[in-house]
Amino acid sequence: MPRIGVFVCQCGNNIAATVDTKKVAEDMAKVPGVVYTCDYKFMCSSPGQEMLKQAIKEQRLDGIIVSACSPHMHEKTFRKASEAAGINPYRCEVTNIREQCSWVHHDQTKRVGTIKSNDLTRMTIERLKKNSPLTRIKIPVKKKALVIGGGIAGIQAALDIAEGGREVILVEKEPSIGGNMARLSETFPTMDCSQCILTPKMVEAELHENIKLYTYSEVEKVDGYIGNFTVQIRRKSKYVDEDRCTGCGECIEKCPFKTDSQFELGLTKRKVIYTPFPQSVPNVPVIDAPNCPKIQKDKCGACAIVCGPKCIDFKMEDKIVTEEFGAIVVATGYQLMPNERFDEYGYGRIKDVINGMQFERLASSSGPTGGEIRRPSDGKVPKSIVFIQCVGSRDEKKGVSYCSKVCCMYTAKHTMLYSHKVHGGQSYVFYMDIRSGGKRYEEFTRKAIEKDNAMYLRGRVSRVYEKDGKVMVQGADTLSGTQVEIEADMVVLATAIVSRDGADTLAQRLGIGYDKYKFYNEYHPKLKPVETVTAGIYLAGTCMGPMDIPESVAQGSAAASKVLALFSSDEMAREPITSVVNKVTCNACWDCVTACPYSAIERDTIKNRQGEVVRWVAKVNDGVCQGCGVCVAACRSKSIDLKGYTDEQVFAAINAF
Amino acid sequence: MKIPYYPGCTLNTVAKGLDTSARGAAEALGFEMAELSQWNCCGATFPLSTDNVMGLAAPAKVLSGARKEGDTLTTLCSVCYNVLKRTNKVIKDNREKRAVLNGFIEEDYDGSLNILHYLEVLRDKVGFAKVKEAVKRPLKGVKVGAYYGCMLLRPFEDIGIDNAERPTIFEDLLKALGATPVEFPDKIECCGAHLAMNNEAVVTKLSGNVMASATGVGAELIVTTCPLCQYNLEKSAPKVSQERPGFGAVPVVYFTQILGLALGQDVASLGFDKSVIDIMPLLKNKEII
Amino acid sequence: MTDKDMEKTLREKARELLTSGEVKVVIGWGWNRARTKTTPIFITNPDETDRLIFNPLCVNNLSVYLTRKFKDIQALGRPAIVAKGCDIKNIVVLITEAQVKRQDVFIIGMVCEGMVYRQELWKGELTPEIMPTKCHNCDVRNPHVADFVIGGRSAFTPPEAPVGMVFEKIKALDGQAPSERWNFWINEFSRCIKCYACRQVCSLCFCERCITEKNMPQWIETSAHQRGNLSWNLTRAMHLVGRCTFCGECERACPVNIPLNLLNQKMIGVVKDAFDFRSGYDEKTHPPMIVFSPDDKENFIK
Amino acid sequence: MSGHEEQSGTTGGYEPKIMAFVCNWCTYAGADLAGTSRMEYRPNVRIIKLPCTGRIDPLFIIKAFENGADGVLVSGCHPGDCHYTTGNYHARRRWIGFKHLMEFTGIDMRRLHFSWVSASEAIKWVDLINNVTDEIKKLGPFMEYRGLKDAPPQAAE
Amino acid sequence: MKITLSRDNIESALIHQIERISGEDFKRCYQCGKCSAGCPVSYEMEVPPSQVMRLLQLGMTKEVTEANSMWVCVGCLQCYSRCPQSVSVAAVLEGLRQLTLRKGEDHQQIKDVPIPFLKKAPQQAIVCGFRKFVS
Repeated sequence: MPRIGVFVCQCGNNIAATVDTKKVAEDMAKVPGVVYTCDYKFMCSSPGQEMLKQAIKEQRLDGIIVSACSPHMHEKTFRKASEAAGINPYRCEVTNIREQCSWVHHDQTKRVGTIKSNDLTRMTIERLKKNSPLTRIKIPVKKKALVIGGGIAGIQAALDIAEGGREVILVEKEPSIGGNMARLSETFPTMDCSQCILTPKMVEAELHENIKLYTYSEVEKVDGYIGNFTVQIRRKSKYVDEDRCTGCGECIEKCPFKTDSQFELGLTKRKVIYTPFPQSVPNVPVIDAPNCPKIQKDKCGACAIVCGPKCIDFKMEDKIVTEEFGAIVVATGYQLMPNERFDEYGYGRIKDVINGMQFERLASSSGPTGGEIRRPSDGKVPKSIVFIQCVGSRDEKKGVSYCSKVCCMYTAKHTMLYSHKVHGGQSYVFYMDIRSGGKRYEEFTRKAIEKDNAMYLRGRVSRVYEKDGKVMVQGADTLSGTQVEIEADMVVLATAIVSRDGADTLAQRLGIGYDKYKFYNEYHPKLKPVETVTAGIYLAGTCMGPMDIPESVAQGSAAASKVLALFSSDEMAREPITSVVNKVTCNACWDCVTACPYSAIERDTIKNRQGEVVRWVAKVNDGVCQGCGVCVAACRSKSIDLKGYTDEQVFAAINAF
Repeated sequence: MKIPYYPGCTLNTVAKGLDTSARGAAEALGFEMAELSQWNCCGATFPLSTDNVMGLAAPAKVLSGARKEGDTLTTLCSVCYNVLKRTNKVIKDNREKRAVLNGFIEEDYDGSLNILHYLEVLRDKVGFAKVKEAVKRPLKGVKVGAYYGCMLLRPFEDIGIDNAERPTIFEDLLKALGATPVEFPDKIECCGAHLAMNNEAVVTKLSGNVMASATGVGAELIVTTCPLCQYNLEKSAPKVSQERPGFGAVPVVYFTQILGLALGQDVASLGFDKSVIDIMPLLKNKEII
Repeated sequence: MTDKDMEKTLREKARELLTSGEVKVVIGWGWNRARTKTTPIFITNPDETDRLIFNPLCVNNLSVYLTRKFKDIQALGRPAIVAKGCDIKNIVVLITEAQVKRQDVFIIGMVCEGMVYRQELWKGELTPEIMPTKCHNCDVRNPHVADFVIGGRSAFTPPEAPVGMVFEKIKALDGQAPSERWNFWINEFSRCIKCYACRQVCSLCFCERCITEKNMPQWIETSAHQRGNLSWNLTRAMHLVGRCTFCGECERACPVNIPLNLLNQKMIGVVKDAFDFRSGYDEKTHPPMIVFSPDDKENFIK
Repeated sequence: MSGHEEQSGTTGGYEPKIMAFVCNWCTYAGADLAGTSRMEYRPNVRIIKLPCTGRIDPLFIIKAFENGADGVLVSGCHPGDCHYTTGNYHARRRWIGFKHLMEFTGIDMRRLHFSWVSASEAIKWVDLINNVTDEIKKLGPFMEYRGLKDAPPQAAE
Repeated sequence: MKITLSRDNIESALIHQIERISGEDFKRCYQCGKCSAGCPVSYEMEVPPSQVMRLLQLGMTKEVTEANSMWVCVGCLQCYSRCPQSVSVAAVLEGLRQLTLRKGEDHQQIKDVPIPFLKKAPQQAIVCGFRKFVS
């Protein structure tokens, strides 16, 4: 016979007002198996818990019922207390007689409340009789993290994790880390040069003994679960031996072939063997195979000839490396929407219509013009520039419905850079709203208008066309209610930020969710901003949606702290609410395997001594199982049960009803 | 190849040139424009008010008639094209209105007709390559401004003949004819349309913009698909010349006329005589005739 | 091709399969001693294949002998099974539910022009009256999955709307008030003696330990009182939702004539309407009760 | 050990016994919210908490009726909101099958209710309980089912 | 100028009538002004397209019905084809025209149509003109 103790809480007057807790205690004493009952003012208070512990010891109780508030409130508290007093925490159950009884039944005679409390408590008692002691699941944690994406968010996450003393592999698909931030000139609102603050971090990441850089690499396959991921990474062939290359640059010097530079967004050319930009990390060139005559038709080979350490290998092939990780941080960043969608702005047709990122390059001292603002068509310094905001953003018809968030700020920055670099130059900004929420942001945009004479026009542009070497902009200023025509020398489009091509494929490989714009979904938009539905996989930066550098960095750190917390112990404890298979009766029909939302159930075999397969049975992976119980209901032979919610427990409760 | 053809009211009268030259060209290219045995005016404007189903009855009548003569229908006038194609879409997509309309016109038409502009026929059915082969009088060195206007392009969702912001179908044809199309910004802007009735000032300004924009980039000739555009442009030319110093008016003709010209049709048959600004000098000094 | 010819080919094929060793046992129909009824036989010896028969009395669905319920037969080695289209449906489900691998069974498909519902009804010729509902609506008279088909192609095309007693009865019941249906079923179930013949004969009730034998907790009251009877029959029906192929064996086997076909066919209809799924045709698609679609339609969840 | 005390609440007269199977994340939390917002509803319902509606075996419902429930209520997260991403989709499938089966068997569908109640829909929960309770009160005790046990096997005619 | 806003105006029957005829939802317009920017005749309009939408959002029907905007609109659909919210101001102006015309108030007296125009102009212009200006 079990020895169960029932503790009825008055919760001050919260319960006692409509429930006769004393009577409940007395009635429950009559229930077989109950050896001790009492009611008390505040069970959750420390004296209350003390009382509970004492009773456990004195009465040698093996099961605890606390009839009090919702288990969502204090189940943990009472289970801890029970554990402290030496009984298994899962032998302690909480009956909800507050939220679902005393608070919703206002019968002052206490009749209704008392009857219901009795029933609920009795049901819980019967349930408890069937509770078997459970122990928390311990999952070993591989203390090594994978960071996907070498932009500022990824670098920040990698550095923080590495600083926390854990190994990190940082995977970047370009030949150098740095991401989009490496393209930027200055950064708002402080106006410090992007590269000056980014490059040191890039170098730090390269030199950190806990960080391994896999540049020019992509994630191919992801298996496993939190603490135990197995990831296949494709290391694309650079045709240059990373370990031996000294980064002298001779090969680039001598390479006779040129092609458009992706890093410079087509504003200039680069060699066929190249590093994306001078401060590339690692400073190892790669050969752009499709454009290399040597690789394509075995002509040239100049680079190999001049290479001192002889580290160029035209036969080099992609390598697939398999690594194991305990956690993954996804920081794959963003790209700009193709402007060609907006024909009325003439992008692609009119040379001097460029996008914001291209302007960043023009303004950047390391850019194609050495930081002088010169227009692409004829290299002249533009006397006037029109900036058009919300190109694709907030445009349900041709673009995306959301706001790209950073354009207002960087456009203000552009106007400043322009006025500083080109004296007497006039900038015009067509905007719908100036969204400058953020520390010192509003002051920043005001400065652009008041100090740097940016002419802000509230309205959109209808069309942009060429007329005798000028770029004609036909827009409107809704504040004065007039049409506006501007003879500009250059037009800059604040193009929408969109998710990267292939973001969905990666999400499917990782098993994380994404929205209709293929931005990744956080677990909870407010309370779990960097977690995903897949435990052990975290998000950082613009792969979740438009955000600026401070936010991305903050998220990188947030994700890192999650990872470090996970890595803080060798094992990860989980609630033992998982399914378990009865191997004897399993029919191996695999219905559970099909039904499981987490693919937590595997096909397993039972072998005889000779090692021959005797039969197939389902097997639950405790690490992956989340305890939803879908499999239990799906199993006809009742060969799966859910710990903590076993059929027996549920039936006992129903029978006590 | 025989394609059912809807001329529309204007092409029967003031824009005869557009009609005859098109038929001639078709012949030269080996297909026949089979005029509908029976047709009525399309209404000349697609009613923008959602509750005006009556305004769709006329075009619906045309369409249901045409369906009996084939599964495609071609037309030349941009406005007819616009009205017919959009009405057809309504009948196809909107069950209620289909029912009402069929009630009006006592037919059972389902919108299964495929409406093609003559340009589309040339592009998709004949093929510009084949047109090129058929050219006998290449329009060497003629800088032509291809003027689309509104009705041929908008709204893109319903018409979709070509990119609404930067169409090329017209230029592609001109290239095939050996001419040199010039890219001018206002090629998709409005000529003033029906305001011709009571607001000449506006028409003069808009048509002026279009012509100036074309001549600004060196157009020696403007071609159009729409009788109203043609009318407005030509009619405004003198005033524009007064208002805008340095503006020189250029001939405004229908694309089918120079098509016929290039295909070697008898120049007299093309109806150039109808136009106010004479094209002959241009053709002569380019040694095309 | 007459039944005789089919028998001949069947026997030759069986012999060939056994001699070549391609299969170790042939599961088919044979005569009982009195040669009045057909009965399942298991041929392992090539010389005994002439005991195999095929005629309208071969109504039993032999697929049940492929399940884990018959370990001794499984122990014999790779089986060949003689099966009508309707029997093959069950084999397909068994394949879907991983109870048999397609390559592990040799299916001898028999073209079928209908069977007698109960062998007692056989008067020497097959008339529509003595045929079960399933035969009148059969769309697999030409076996749809088989390694070897015997018989000339059947020209029979099933009627657009299903016909037959079962469907009429279902319609009738649907038309009644809940209370009337309740009384009908309680009355029918009241005869149940929990002999579980329905379960034993069903090839889709292949559980090694049936839920009725699970007693911690006791899901289904074992004593044959009405409440337990109801629970059992509801559970059985529920477990067959989306799986039952309407082979009708359970009803044939029921010693107290509970019209189980009504329940089964009703649920088959429900599944067809709700999930557009028909069991027993494609071994690739999962039974509907273990999968889902985000846009499943229902009108009763408030 | 079934001992649900016959109660006559504030309304007096017969009080139905209603069993509710709810998921831990949405409906249970919704019911808690009704409490914290001090709403009031009929006291007849007894909740059994499960992790997810996907855990609910149709037999639970049959068992509830066997144990003298006059009505059964099943509720969980709205489609798409499942804490376990797809548990409630599975549940919905089963319910579609089970509901038709029960209907065909002649169970009065006014005694078996399915619904989606999110953690924020306290009001929906309250209305649901009140409506279901009142409806079943009208129907009276589920004698047909309660009677089964005691009736001898062959009795029903 | 000062206006007094009230729900009665904002949700007035007239407003809803215009919405119904034009098939456009005024709330959709977020006043980016792209229509006014691209409209070939907005220079001529007393109230440019985007402001027509704004006034209607505010329920100020009088101001728009008395303005010449609806009669100047050439129906070139540039506003609609470039509107990020897919609002057709052209349709709204048509709605306004209809309000007047359906009251039998012609904007253009047929007798005043210049004879040379009737003689020379393409029929389509005449038909179209009558449809837009005459009840």
